Amino acid sequence: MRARLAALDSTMIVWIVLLISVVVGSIITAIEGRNFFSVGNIDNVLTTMTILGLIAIGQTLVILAGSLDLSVPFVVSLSSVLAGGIMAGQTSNIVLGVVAALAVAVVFGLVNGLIVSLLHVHGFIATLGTGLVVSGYLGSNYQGSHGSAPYAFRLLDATRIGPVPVATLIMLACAGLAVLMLRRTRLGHHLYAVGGNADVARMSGLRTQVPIIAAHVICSVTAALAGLLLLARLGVGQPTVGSQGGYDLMSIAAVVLGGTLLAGGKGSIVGTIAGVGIFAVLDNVMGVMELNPFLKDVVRGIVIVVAVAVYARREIDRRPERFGSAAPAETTEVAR
Amino acid sequence: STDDVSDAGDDDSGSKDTEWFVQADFDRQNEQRSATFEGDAATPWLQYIDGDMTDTSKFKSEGAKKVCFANASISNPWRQTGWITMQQQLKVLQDEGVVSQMETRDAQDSDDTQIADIDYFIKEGNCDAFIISPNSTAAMTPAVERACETGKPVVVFDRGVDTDCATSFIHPIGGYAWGIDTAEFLVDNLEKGDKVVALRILPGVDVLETRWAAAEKIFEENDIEADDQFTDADPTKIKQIITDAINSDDIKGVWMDAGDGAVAAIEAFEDAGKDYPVMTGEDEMSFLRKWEETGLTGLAPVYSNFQWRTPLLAVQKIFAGEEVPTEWVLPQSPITEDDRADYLKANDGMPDGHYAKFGGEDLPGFPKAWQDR
Amino acid sequence: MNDAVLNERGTPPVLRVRGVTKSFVGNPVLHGVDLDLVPGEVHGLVGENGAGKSTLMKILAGVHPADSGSVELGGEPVAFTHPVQAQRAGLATVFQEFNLLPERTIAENIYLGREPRRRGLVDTRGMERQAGELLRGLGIEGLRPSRRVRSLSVAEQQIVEIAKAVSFDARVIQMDEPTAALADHEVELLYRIVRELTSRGVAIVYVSHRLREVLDLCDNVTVLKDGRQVDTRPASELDEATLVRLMVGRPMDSFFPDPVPGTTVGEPRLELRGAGNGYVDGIDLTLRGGEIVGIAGLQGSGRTELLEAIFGIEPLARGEIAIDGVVTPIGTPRRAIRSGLALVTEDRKATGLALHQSLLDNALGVVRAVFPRRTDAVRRDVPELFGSLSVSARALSQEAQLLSGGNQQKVVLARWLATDPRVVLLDEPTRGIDVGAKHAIYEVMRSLAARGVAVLMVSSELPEVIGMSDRVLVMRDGRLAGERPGGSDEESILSLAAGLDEEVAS
Amino acid sequence: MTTRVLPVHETTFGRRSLAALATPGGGVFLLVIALLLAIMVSNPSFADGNTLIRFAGRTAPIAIAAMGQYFVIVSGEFDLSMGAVIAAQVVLAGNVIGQDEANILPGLLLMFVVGALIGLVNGLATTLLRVPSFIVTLGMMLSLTGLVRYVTGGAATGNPSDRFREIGRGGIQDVPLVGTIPYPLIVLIAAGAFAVWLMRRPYGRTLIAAGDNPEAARFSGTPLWWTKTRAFMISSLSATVAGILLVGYAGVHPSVGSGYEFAAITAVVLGGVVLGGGRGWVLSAAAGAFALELLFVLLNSLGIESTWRDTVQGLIIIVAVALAGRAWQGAVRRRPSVTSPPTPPQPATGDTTGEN
Ligand SMILES: Nc1ncnc2c1ncn2[C@@H]1O[C@H](COP(=O)(O)OP(=O)(O)OP(=O)(O)O)[C@@H](O)[C@H]1O
Ligand SMILES: Nc1ncnc2c1ncn2[C@@H]1O[C@H](COP(=O)(O)OP(=O)(O)OP(=O)(O)O)[C@@H](O)[C@H]1O
Ligand SMILES: O[C@@H]1[C@@H](O)[C@H](O)OC[C@H]1O
Ligand SMILES: [Mg+2]
Ligand SMILES: [Mg+2]
Repeated sequence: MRARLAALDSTMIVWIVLLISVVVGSIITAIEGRNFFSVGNIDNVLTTMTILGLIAIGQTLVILAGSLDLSVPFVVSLSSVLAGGIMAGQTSNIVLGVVAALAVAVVFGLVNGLIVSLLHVHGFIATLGTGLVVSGYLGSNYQGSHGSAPYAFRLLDATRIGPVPVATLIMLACAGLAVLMLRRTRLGHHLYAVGGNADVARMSGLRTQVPIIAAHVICSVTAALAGLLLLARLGVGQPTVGSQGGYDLMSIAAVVLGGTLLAGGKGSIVGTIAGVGIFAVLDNVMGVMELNPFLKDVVRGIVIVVAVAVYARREIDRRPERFGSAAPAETTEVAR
Repeated sequence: STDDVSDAGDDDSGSKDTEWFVQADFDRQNEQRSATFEGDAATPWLQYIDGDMTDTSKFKSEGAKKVCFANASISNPWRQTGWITMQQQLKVLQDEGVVSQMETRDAQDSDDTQIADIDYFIKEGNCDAFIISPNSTAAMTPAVERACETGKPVVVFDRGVDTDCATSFIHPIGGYAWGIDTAEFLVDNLEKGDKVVALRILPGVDVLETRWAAAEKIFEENDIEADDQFTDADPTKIKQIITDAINSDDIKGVWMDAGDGAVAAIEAFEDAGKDYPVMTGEDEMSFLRKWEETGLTGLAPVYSNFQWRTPLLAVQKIFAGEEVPTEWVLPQSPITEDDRADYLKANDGMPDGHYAKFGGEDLPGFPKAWQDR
Repeated sequence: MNDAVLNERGTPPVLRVRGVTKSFVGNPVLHGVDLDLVPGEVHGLVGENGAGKSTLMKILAGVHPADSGSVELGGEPVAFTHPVQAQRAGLATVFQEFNLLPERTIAENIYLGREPRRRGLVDTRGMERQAGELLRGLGIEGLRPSRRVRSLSVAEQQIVEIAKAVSFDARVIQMDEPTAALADHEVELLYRIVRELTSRGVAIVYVSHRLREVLDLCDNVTVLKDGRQVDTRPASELDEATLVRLMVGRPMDSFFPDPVPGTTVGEPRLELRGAGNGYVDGIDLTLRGGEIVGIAGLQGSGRTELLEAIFGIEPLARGEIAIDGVVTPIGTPRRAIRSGLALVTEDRKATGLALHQSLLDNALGVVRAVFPRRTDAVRRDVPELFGSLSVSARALSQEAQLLSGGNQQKVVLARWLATDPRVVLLDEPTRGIDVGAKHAIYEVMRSLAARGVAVLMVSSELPEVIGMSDRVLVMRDGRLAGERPGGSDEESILSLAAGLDEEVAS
Repeated sequence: MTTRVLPVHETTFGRRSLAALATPGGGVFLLVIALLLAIMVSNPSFADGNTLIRFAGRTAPIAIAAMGQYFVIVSGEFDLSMGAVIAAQVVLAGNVIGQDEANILPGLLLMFVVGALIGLVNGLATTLLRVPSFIVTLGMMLSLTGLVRYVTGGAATGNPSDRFREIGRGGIQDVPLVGTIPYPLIVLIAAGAFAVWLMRRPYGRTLIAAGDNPEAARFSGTPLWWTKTRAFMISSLSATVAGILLVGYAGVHPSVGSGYEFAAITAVVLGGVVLGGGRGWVLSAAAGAFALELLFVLLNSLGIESTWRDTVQGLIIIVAVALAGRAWQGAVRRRPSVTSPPTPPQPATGDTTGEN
């Protein structure tokens, strides 16, 4: 088993874990006299995945680049109240609201990125700080819900293509773009480089700030998108909606659950999506089981650790064994 | 496919954005404080102020019904006490064969989750009736409306929503009444110009915001200087806030929008060696006990916890075809120094996080169910 | 005299360095160094640890600015502020420390920052094709450009580094101790690559502590001592003795010190019987007190693994291990250290030192971890210990990262001597170390032997193995291929290591 | 090559101390003094000895937590479970000790055992299962919080006996000048002394070396799993002590201790300790806690709208740490290796070696 496990890369393992949890989940659901694969239930799972998924995509990039973003919840809230306020129920203001929210997110991400890359403040502290800054702003200027989303915008949440919510498709589209970015653009390659070893990247002439800043900007933007989707869903801007979801730590957990190295330089979006999926299935099943809400947290906590443990041991690479199971490493010879 | 989304809110360009004070509501609740309630005062959770009634004859039907309960959370003692009461009430109705089962989803204080919960109930729950304790007012409105559109009875309680589609919206008189009771008490017991610290749990919850909105107004009118702060009901924060306040000026009164953590506030005065303040808390046992022990001048406003019984009983009426109040306003009267002793006695042995006016004395499992949680 | 050198070739120099000086936080490291390289020339740069070789390279490469002096590349005055600038201008450097990303592929590493693109997107396939051609151009087969660097051996990583340098079509390539991590047959491979490059007219600055190698490979040799340019001469006019004299400033009578008189080979201290794990197998060896036993073998023959097996890092799965005649299962380094073993690893930065801690903390590292009670006693001896190893530093409170390679190695040694071990395992103890420091370490080995300590030394430098060892064990493919007496000739050992003649391990 | 015997230090103690103030670890003490002065100016009543010492007393819990967190961070790890541990201990105290004074000692014992166990689990999961401590302790935080609220039904039964609460509430009475010396302050001083002693012991040096280079530590016979696990246990035990003080100070409530993990980490970083391990002084971590608390008091006495305090706090943290980063760079710039140009101290958030 060890050996076979070792042959798989972590992304694959995450998907296997996801598969297992779906199987187990559907069994439990059946025992509860429900159908896991019914439209309503799948809808529930996908909806649960959407928001955290979007945020986790951005978080993955930030973590790959060797940083962290704890400010996402506040960006989510900020974009929801900003856009909500601007739209104020008027269909004609939708574009303006969306643009404004995203623009603010870009600027905010830029600030995060600059603090981390130029002032050399560790991402953990930098974004803890900027998060506090925004939370103070929100607390001072918004008591309770703010503005409202027009009908047309709320369709974003209400519309389904087949069984799949449009919002979920948006999330998956973003995932697709992120994958392309990582695999096929210089930015993507440099992101891995900087996260893997900033010194090496620097020696290779990369401006190491660029990937870090880019990652933070993108992360804030995905968070803002999440905020917009929540606006469409709640119908109003909600200054606490981000904190309600605990998206900061949960997104980081999802990313690591998805097989990305917390230290950066190694990981994938595909894994992250699976990580988010595992959480969603878990929540869905616990919901069907009517598990005590406090016990839910206990389970979440244990699952996070256990699931990561499943493959974390493999992250530290062992050399190919000479005597015993594994095959010897490829050898280099000189052309004669 | 497209679930149809109602346009409610299009008109509302966020007029109550930061503004939680509506004079009309203030005046109405002010009157309701002295209103006469229909029904037997021995069962306050069934009492209501005369008003529009919803005709429920179309729901009249035999047999045990399945109820679906979308709960905002049980993340504070007030809600936990109520949740226990509700479960005990459920037992009764199950024994009576009124309710077959109550499926509960807990949103853990998340709007997003609660919307998903309600939608799940609509699609998968095959519910005969919905009970919803909204997490927040505006955000839950669309989801509640979707529930209404199923044609099944919908009962909303505690925090409100911006729609009257519900068969019945159950709540005590409300936040303004709380604010008036408490503020007037402090005004009566303090001098003009006295300083008061106002401790608030969290912003954005209507039932809490209106408490402060009313109190703040009254404080201003009677020039009491009130400085308000948010505490998340964390006693450490509460004690530090009070201590710092005491250090910088002479604090005569303490006002709370929810009594959870009141004891820490009082102890701050003890530790600083200062006289006790005039103070309003809530009918949480911790406060009542400390209040009695210290003999400070105080009042325990009440946001009637027994309201957690009413929704299920409303469902019972609805399926019996009996009309129910469209807006079911329950009595809400503070506990004063005079009747404090009675409540302490009645709730003897209850944990500090228990609420005196929980109204479950006649339910099965009393008192154990509330004692060992 | 420099001009004399280049006039022989008659070609104008591609690299011309004049009077380069450099000092770090006040203390001078280079005082006015001149250098001329003509196309196709291999220019050796030798000197003791801390002589300033790497610093000079780093200045030419644009890592550090020079305090004064001038550099011309192809006749153009240049002052690079970043390695990439230098690379683009045709001066590439293979640094002492590798600059590769383990999680990325060979191709991605070579073209990092210059990824070829098609229609705006990175052309992965094209990139790997180019990398493949590049490697083949250097005569390397069997290194798939899509392999992750993490899966490569030290030698293979070295090759990737060189390939990367070559990929800039450099006119000048600097190599800082390129063979330090290589075993002899791999050195051959490197020679091949160097000759390939010079035949293309590339000039090479070549830093090495392996003097033989320098004399074989270089056309001219510059000797640095304490940052001063002692001499620059054609290699043909030099031999090892002269080089050593120039470097050290004093003649070295016998390079390998003789055993301390009265040293006696005593009872078996370390015995392995049929020992093996995932990396080594069927190991039988006996190591006696007062003995110095060398282990020779090609890169990847498993010498390090053998030491790691003995030391409990990759514990034995088979066979048994006895210390002072007592069978002692060793499952962890801690256990090994408690049993009186010490292991000086081959990579000081990765496994030897805590670079941000002081020299004192580093010296006490092992004692504190394993024999905490002895800490205070040992602390008193540390200054003397450093003295005997002639560690050159400013104070015990200095952070280890500030020392040059050679001095860091001495600190590693001190760290282990502080535990007063009975069996000392040395893995490449003099890798990247200057002759002076080497000599000091040889002396230490001898005195250890004299005190009845058993010494087991892995080295890729055959002369060292032969010169220092009473017996030489030869490893091949994770097994002991056989034994040779001390003082045997290199050929017999090499042929055994390469498996050219069969023999059963004694 | 010199054969002279190396001196222990390059310069005199005085000059070293001055130099230290320029490092982040020393600078935080200057920050504390600056904040103190600022507060006294804006609110003279704070200058009163009694007020000051009371403040010191109430800051003890977070300062102790910060010192505990220091041990974990300097070894290259994180402990996000602190707040949850405090909450758990507070509730435990309420339910186990209750009003019966006879239960105080057994109760205390139980709390320490529980604290040690939690640290043990965190440590073993991190080192043996190789799960990043960030994740392990995040999981612990969720589970523990959930568990506490589940078993207590979220609401505290009631406060423990006043005798017990004295530890966090009381003090030595009628001391000239200051009035009362709060017990928490005494506990803090004891904890500080212990921490300093521990960091000078072989264990402390080994721990910090392990944070600097785990591999080298492993090859040196350091049982990483046990060395780091003990750091996690120290952290949880410090959270336990903080909990004991807090249940005295504030009383029982599940929300006591919420946010302490971030506060503690912030304090440690304000103290110039590098996330990722291997650098920093334990007392600076405590000083960082004082700086943080003083900041809140200052904002308060400046009458800053309570809702804006987060914002100011956020800005101050960033600025302070940015300056610290600059200072470390100063130190880092002197490194010989080309592969280490000035870089922000990167965290070892991911890598945790537990072999041996
Ligand atoms: N970090 C590593 N990752 C993968 N393989 C490695 C690593 N280090 C060494 N190897 C491979 O493991 C085998 C044994 O390496 P090892 O270093 O022990 O050989 P060696 O005989 O000690 O040679 P040397 O001591 O000169 O490195 C070789 O194939 C080597 O390439
Ligand atoms: N960045 C730096 N800051 C301070 N001192 C430095 C720095 N880099 C090198 N030094 C010092 O300059 C001197 C020369 O170092 P350098 O690395 O050039 O020596 P070297 O000849 O390469 O030695 P080795 O053969 O051990 O590699 C040494 O004393 C070293 O400690
Ligand atoms: O916390 C309680 C809140 O949830 C409820 O809505 O109103 C009363 C409060 O005490
Ligand atoms: Mg060098
Ligand atoms: Mg080796």
